[in-house]
Amino acid sequence: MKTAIVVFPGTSGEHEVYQVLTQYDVQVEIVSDLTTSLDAYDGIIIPGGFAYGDYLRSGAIAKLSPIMTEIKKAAEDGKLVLGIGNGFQILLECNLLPGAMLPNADLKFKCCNVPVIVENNQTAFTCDYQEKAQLDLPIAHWAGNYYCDPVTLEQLEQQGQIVFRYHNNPNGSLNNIAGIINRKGNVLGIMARPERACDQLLGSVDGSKLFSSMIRSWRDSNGLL
Amino acid sequence: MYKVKVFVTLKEAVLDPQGKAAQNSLHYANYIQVNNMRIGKYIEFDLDVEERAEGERLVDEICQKLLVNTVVEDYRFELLEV
Amino acid sequence: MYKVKVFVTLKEAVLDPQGKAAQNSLHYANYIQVNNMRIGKYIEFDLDVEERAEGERLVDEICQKLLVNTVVEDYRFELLEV
Amino acid sequence: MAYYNEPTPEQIAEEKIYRQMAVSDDEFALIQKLLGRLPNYTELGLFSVMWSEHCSYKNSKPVIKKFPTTGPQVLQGPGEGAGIVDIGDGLGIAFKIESHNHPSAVEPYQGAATGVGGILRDVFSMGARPIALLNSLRFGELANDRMKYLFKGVVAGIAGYGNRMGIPTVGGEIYFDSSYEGNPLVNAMCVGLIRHDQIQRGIAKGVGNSVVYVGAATGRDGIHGATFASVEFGDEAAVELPAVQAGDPFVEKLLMEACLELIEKDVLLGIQDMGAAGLTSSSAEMASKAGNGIELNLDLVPQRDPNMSAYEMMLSESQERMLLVVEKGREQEVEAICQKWGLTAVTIGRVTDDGRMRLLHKGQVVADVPVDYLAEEAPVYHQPSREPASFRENQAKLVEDLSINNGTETLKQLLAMPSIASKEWVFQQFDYLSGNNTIVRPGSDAAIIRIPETNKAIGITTDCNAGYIYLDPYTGGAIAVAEAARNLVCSGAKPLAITDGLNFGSPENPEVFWQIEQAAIGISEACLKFGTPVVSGNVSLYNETNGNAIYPTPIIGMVGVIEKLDHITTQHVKTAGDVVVLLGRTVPGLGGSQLQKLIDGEISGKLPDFDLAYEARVQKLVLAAIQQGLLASAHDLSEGGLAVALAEIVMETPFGLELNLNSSLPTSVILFGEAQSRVVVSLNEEKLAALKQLAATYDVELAVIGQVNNSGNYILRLNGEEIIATSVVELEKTWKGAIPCMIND
Ligand SMILES: Nc1ncnc2c1ncn2[C@@H]1O[C@H](COP(=O)(O)OP(=O)(O)O)[C@@H](O)[C@H]1O
Ligand SMILES: [Mg+2]
Repeated sequence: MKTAIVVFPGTSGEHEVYQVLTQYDVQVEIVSDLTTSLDAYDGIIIPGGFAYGDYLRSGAIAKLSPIMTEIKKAAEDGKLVLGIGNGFQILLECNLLPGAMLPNADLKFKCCNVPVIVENNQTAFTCDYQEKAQLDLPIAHWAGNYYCDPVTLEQLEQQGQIVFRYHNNPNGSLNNIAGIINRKGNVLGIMARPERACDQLLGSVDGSKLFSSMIRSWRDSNGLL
Repeated sequence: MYKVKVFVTLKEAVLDPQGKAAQNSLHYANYIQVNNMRIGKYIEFDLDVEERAEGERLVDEICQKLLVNTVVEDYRFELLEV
Repeated sequence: MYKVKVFVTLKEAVLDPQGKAAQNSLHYANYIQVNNMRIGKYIEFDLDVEERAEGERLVDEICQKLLVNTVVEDYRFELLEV
Repeated sequence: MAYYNEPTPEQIAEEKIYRQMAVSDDEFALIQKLLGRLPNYTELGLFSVMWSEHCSYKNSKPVIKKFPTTGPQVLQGPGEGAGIVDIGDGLGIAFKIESHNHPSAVEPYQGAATGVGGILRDVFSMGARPIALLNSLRFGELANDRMKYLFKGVVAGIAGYGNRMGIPTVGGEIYFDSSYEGNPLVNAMCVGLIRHDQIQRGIAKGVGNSVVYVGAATGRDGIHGATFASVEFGDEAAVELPAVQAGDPFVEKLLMEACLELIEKDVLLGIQDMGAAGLTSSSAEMASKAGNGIELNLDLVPQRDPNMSAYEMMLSESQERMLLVVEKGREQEVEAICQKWGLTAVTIGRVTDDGRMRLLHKGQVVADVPVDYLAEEAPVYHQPSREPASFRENQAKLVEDLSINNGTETLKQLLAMPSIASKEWVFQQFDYLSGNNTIVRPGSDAAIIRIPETNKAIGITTDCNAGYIYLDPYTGGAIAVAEAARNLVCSGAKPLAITDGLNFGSPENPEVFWQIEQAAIGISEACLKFGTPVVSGNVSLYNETNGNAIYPTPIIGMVGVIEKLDHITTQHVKTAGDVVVLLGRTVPGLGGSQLQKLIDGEISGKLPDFDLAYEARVQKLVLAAIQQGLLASAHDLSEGGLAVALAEIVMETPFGLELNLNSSLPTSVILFGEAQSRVVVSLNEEKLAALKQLAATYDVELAVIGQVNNSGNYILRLNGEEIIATSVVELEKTWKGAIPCMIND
């Protein structure tokens, strides 16, 4: 599997994801948003940070970047696309996922570990987790307060698109949503930071299975061992 | 040339934590005459086009494309010829 | 009762990183007609007073005390009787 | 063309206009003598900022000259953007602390944010990649709306800038005391990682080479910030404030990446950030250090505001700008790299051989002065100093006992004092995990950051108990260094060096100057004792409002190295059944303690005796015990004494403590006295004998005081009598809830 970590000006989380992925037997490259084609990659990760300073709204300016066409194309082609933190915000802004992020209910940036429940372990990103597993994952964001209209919310609930839920809501997010997936099941956004929970030295390894799931799913679907 | 003013407000159905917090602290300081406070954005810029109609089309496009997230926000704008 | 609209803008000499970044990206996306973009706040609320003069005094006070950071921001407001 | 008409040289002299720029009559006469003529307005502007305390250290030089600054680990001492220490493997740690007190008092968000921006540039301009930020804050009591506003604004500003940069803010300290009511302190520290071969210097090498400006455009912001930081803060000043600078962390991030790439590709001869006194100090200092001159064409300077005058451009403190010296012919390489990062780089001048700073604007020479006059010839003042009468009075008074009715209640009250209470409300707003190397997060004694691709880590802390320094600046200064070192040692790190942020009142007040001198001596002696030289620092004087000075506050930022990751230790107890041991001796006296502040409302009296030699032995013992794998946890005793330290090691764990103490000292002293040189550790009982033996070797007292259990309760008996009995959860609630409650959040 060849993975692109897409970096916008202002992104800072690329090395965190890179460091984690290099521990697996996959190819991984950090690519700038000026890159004109993502055809060579099997999976796309948009990491955390503050693309374009998160000015105007989190993820807003990034959606005008030319690479978004390529990311959309990759999603349409059924490639796995993962947005973490700011990456999730960008996926919402460019409509690859439904809904929007509002500022945290207490209007403050929040960095801490929170319990997160795996609501759906039947996805390409969560198949290595047990159903309803409770994970200890860090969050670090000031706009993780997920919002969508009632109809969309109902659909998300009905179709198992809510993949991760907070155990104790840290930011005001609707229905405790911490991560959602698109209907096709190949685009996931998660507000928590699984890449920061892949090393016991740093406190938790509960995030690793997200990456191992992703890699295994790709291998399975490509008939590889 | 037009001076453009864009008013971006949160949709009514969307909770506005910022407005609520500001209003709460006003009530706390005894300004209880204040209610239904909502905080949005006020964006100003110069637009270098000749025709008003063309300007309005352009501003609307820019709002949709970037300035406004229509999932949660409404907008309104004014063009002032200069 | 009045509907109050407050427009908060950054003072001219104060850098507006948001406006600059948004404008740059619009230029990049070929909306080069846009210039001098500044992003401020637009605040709406209901004010429960009888007299316009009293209302204006109150809004001014609220702006100074809470809504506006007068070190870096300017403001303007309108009262609409309802 | 400026906003206004600039006065002529004659008008400046006759109407004493220089005084508005904080240039004294004598200084003006000296400038005139040096130049052999009257300076014009622009030239006077250059002198006023370069001769300000902030840039010239004219009042503090005689004091800071005495700091020990050398050691085998020192790769770069004071005098550059940041100091650098060696951590082996060809790697160094660059670090420095900087104050942004005055701007933060005017506009807390932007003041604090740009403080973070400035210290980051100091570090990455050395060629180091910033890996951690810390901050040391002082506010008045959280009693009124203004103070709450300042507190919230400063914290949000630090978060807003540091988080966007992707640099973790991993530690710091915050104290609240009425002496900071009109003059809060905001000091920011940055720590960077550098390869030895990448160290850069701010120097304008090579006549004929190009001077390149990179980063944000210059606007009319913060003109006279450096002088402004060097005058007392009175109500009058509050009216005429210049526009505050606003930061743009997004541009700073791009600037950082661009500069680090320029350094990696080895295209720079010199680099310096445009911080205080902007273009003036960066260009004058770089030229002066090289023994060269510099010529700038101001028409080429990127400008944000229309019609800026030479004076305004030279004094602007617009943020996110950097000045580079580039070998002639390589300008385009620099431009290309900057462009890749979305930044403009413009060649605005060249290095000359005549030792002068020559400024051209609109076809005219608008300033022409020797750079050394600006950078080297500032007068140095040896201010008179006088021991305040209150010092003798305090020294003569040993506070032997304070009455405590209910130990549990007193403990809770102490835990709820904002200076002791949990700072979670603050540090949760910081992305302390950014970079994925934060091994020990905020909330333990020191932050620990992993050094990638090694088995090493560094420990970082900031410390300063200003109340102690107020009562006894010499001892308090030494204690500040000792406490920083103790925090590192408790975390398993060997202390390497310090950066100091000297925040004081007006040096023209002899009693304040005495505080500065005494504190500096105390700091120096402690630095020598612990082998931790001063490698960088910052001086902020005139921290007064209407004649009331702040507590003398020399903040110590210290960095240490952890040779093996196994040595990392935190303050929290780990296992039920472990024994709890107190290392060090408890000496009498409650002067300066938080208990005294709680009961009397203020502090007074003599500090408990402090012995540097003993302190050093305690620290050696703790580090040796950690390195031999004896300890499960270690925590130093500081504010609130033993009872508070014991609460701190068990809160946020599922455990409980049962403690039995015996002593003939008063209960208040045993429980809440703040005698230095003490550490509480927990360990497996089987290792106790080895620890005892080690303690004997270092000649340090050891007392087994209790045991960790699963009860979730904190029970403490003194001479058989139960003094404290409470659930840990309840303590935790009090401790964590205090600050949010005070600011109604
Ligand atoms: N302003 C701050 N920013 C980040 N962390 C902070 C801040 N203030 C305090 N902390 C963290 O809270 C913990 C307790 O701080 P403090 O009581 O000053 O510790 P100590 O007494 O051991 O020096 C430390 O880990 C410290 O880094
Ligand atoms: Mg400590």
